[in-house]
Amino acid sequence: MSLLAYLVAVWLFVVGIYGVVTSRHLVHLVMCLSVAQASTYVLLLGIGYRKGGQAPIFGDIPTSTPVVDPVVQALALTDVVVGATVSALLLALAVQAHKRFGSVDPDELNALRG
Amino acid sequence: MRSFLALAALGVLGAVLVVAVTGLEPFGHYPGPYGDVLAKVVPDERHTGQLVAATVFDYRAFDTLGEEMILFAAVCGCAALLRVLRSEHEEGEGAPARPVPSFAARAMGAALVGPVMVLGAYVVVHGHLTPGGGFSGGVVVAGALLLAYAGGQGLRLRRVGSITLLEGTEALGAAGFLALALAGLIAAGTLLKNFLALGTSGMLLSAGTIPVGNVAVGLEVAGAVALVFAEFLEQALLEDPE
Amino acid sequence: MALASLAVVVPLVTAALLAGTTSLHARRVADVVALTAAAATAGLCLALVTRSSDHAIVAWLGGWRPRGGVALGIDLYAEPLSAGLAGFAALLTVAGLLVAWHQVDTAGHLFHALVLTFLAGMVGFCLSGDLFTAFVFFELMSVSAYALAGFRVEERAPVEGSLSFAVTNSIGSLMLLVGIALIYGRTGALNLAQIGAALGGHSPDALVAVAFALVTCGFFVKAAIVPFHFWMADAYAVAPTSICLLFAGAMSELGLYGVARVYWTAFAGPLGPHAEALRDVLLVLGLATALLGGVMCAAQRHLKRLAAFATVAHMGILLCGIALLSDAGLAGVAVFVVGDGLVKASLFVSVGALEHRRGSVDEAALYGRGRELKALGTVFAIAGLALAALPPFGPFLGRAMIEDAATKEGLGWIAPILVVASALVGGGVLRVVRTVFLGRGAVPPRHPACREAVAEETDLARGRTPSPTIATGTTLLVLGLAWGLVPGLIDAATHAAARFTDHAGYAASVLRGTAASAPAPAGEAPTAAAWLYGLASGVLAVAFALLRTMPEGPLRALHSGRIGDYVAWTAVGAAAIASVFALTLA
Amino acid sequence: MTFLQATCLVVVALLGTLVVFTRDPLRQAAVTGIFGLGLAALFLAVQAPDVALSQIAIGAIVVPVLVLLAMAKIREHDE
Repeated sequence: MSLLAYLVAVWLFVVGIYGVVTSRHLVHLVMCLSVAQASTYVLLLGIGYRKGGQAPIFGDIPTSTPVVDPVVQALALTDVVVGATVSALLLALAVQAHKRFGSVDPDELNALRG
Repeated sequence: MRSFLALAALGVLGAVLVVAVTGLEPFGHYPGPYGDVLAKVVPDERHTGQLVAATVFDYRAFDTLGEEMILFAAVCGCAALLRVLRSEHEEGEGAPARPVPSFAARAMGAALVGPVMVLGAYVVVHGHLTPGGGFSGGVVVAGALLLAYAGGQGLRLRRVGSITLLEGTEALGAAGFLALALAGLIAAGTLLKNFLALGTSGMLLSAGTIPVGNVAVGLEVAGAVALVFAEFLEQALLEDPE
Repeated sequence: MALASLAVVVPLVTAALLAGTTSLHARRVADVVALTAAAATAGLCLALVTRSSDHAIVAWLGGWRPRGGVALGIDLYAEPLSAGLAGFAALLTVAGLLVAWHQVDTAGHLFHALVLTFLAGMVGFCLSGDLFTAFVFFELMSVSAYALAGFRVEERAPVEGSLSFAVTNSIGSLMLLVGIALIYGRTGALNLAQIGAALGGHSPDALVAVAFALVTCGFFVKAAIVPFHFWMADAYAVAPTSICLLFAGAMSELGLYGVARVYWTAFAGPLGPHAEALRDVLLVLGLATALLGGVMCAAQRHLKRLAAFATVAHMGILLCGIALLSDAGLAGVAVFVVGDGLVKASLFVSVGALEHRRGSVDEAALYGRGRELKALGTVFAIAGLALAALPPFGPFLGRAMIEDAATKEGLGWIAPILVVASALVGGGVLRVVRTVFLGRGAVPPRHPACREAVAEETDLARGRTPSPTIATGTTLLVLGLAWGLVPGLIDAATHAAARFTDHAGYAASVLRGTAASAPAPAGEAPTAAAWLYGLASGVLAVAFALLRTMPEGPLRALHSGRIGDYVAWTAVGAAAIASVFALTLA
Repeated sequence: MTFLQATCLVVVALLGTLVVFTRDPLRQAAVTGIFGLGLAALFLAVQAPDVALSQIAIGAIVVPVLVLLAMAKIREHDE
């Protein structure tokens, strides 16, 4: 049970990449990539969690209360933004691919090989 | 063939990762020390109880600087990749009009714009006190702009010049955060160093540069997200070259 | 102190200003402003190199110094090798912007803004003393690079190349991030020196080995190490010339720099006892990359892809140098990066000039059509010989130092393999001289990827090559040749490498602020054997250039151009490296 | 680990799998939105409200809107 969070992270990572490999639609591929990206959020927040810890905001709670790690949350925030920006760029490329190739099947983009 | 190869490889990779994560402390036993040290020193040193905001905008502000610039680069990239080429042209006058939203939908949209915008701004300026801050708030503000569009008030983005305005807002936000970083260098001798009075913890105007950073990030994110929305919308309205 | 911060911030501020004024259409103003910013960054980095020649410069951003061995904030760490690499990237950026002077479509000032964010990403990555900050700036570099690779969206190939690039490299970044998370879970630290201190003294377990494997794989994707290399030819073949030279001369090298940086600051302590096993794995990967890159390079008919596979081959040679895990090997790598980077950049500029003059990058279509372009042909020929590591030019010196270092470690047998790899690369380039510029010998078959119509990158339709391009290409080549003759270079590089690998000194200067007294070993000039190897690879390259066809086997079919295949190979590589590391290093 | 956290984790794993195996992009956009909300719930359950808010902003607003806009462009010729 104590491993569940980490196992879920590993699963999301693996299944996301599997989705990228087998994808037949660029937009679908981007979403699969974001699933794999989500594994890093789960892993980071899982690592920084402390049993019984409060959210790391001393507003209404005294500063002696045990809190969960604020650092992983800062990292996850950055990570969320990075994931979103990459998704946006890839979607822009998918739109262009559709214009140039008339297809969004990654296997039908065939201007380059060898 | 390819999926079998991938299945086998990912199976092995997954197994190795499972072995690796068993070496981590069990869930719920954060080992420290980084987060614990911050939890101890932030309330006194930064006059704020929002540890995440203090981490994001002060102790690890350089990461945030990089993150904002990633966002900035991605927006420049989207704008470049989706730029309207000479070979393409906007829908002519005779093109079929897009369906006009019903009056009720437009009224709903218009009525929501103000409150959503206020909510976004509120989230931005309270980032050093409550969860949220520049990033979430900025997206909410961009969402309000999208609502304004859905309400049928902002058609023809390029012609109205709103894209230029959004570009300006985005660049201003990015430049604002950079300026804040440089101000630390000029006023306090070190990049990103706090140079404002820390005030009383819990007040709106406290925690030195943290709320200023939140506002700059909020501006940039709102401009960036709205700009990306606008670029994609414009593409959806373009005719393809045949 | 402020120098390091400014080296990152100057290009960023300029980028924001340029993007904010993108509708003003003052093209030359944008050119000049961007060039000034890049040159200023280069100046700042070179100032860092000289200032840090005695002891490293550590800048704690926000003024948060470590307390009791725990880093609260983020530091920038400048020493000759890291600042030098950042400065080299900035110099190549200046060259790239000069080549772009006559590029027609820059989408307002977005092109310039992206080039500058790309530069800031590279500089920030080089100077970062924090693992997560390194990741952030790595991403800044990557995101800018995806957009720049696909910049010519009006064509089909750039869109496809940029997609392959972005998808495979995003997966690389994910692996890097998972590795960072695992390390944080073990040490509770992100500062490299603090991670090294926390990991040192414990024997490594599966967690440490796998975390290091994932970080390494993430960097290897960027460095195009086999089997993560597939995206590279696709991305380099489609990017504007101005960007290609930055990709090949700086970005790929940064991937290997990442591996070296992370190993010597954080992992050299715990993994030290297993250095032999690590060396074997890295050597196998390096040699495979060098040979595959060489064979694919020689088999190419598409000139930009040819230059891209030359980059792959040289990444393999560089990895071999790092794999030695010795000061001498790393010194050779540092020398090779600059010499080879300059020559390769000049090769990309020359290919761009040829494309501009003759409207094609297909060797078959260009057969004999370069006879009048004598100057360009000469540049190609000299670049080919230099890339084959013919003495006494820059690439030769670097490779010779790597070979001598290998011999010193009892691994002299890798030298002939490196000779073959260099000779294949040089032979490929020299064959182009034979077919295109001399019009002699067998006509190569057409390449499927060349049928794409080549759009004009510049506004001077098929006329003379723009003079900034000529000047830049020639200067790059001359600098690359002269690099091998710089007096005192070997000693300086060896000293810098010794500083770089001194992990105890690194930790002391970061966590305790003590100026580490670095050992100053003297370098050794290339041995007679290295000179012979250099001559041999030059001769071999000429021989390869005269061959009718090059053996390529089934390798070509593997480079299918399909994103799914590339990602599958990435997964295979990651699975293999992670399991081997888990079995041998833990 | 609390019951809430375990539930969120399992739901997130299932939804992530569902995203990958939903091959129709429009339907997938909807599933992705729900997956994003599931992640946000998980983040709240592990005391990370800041990340949860960002995740809602990204996972429920930005990415689905972008996907729908991209699909609007892509589908216009397939019909």
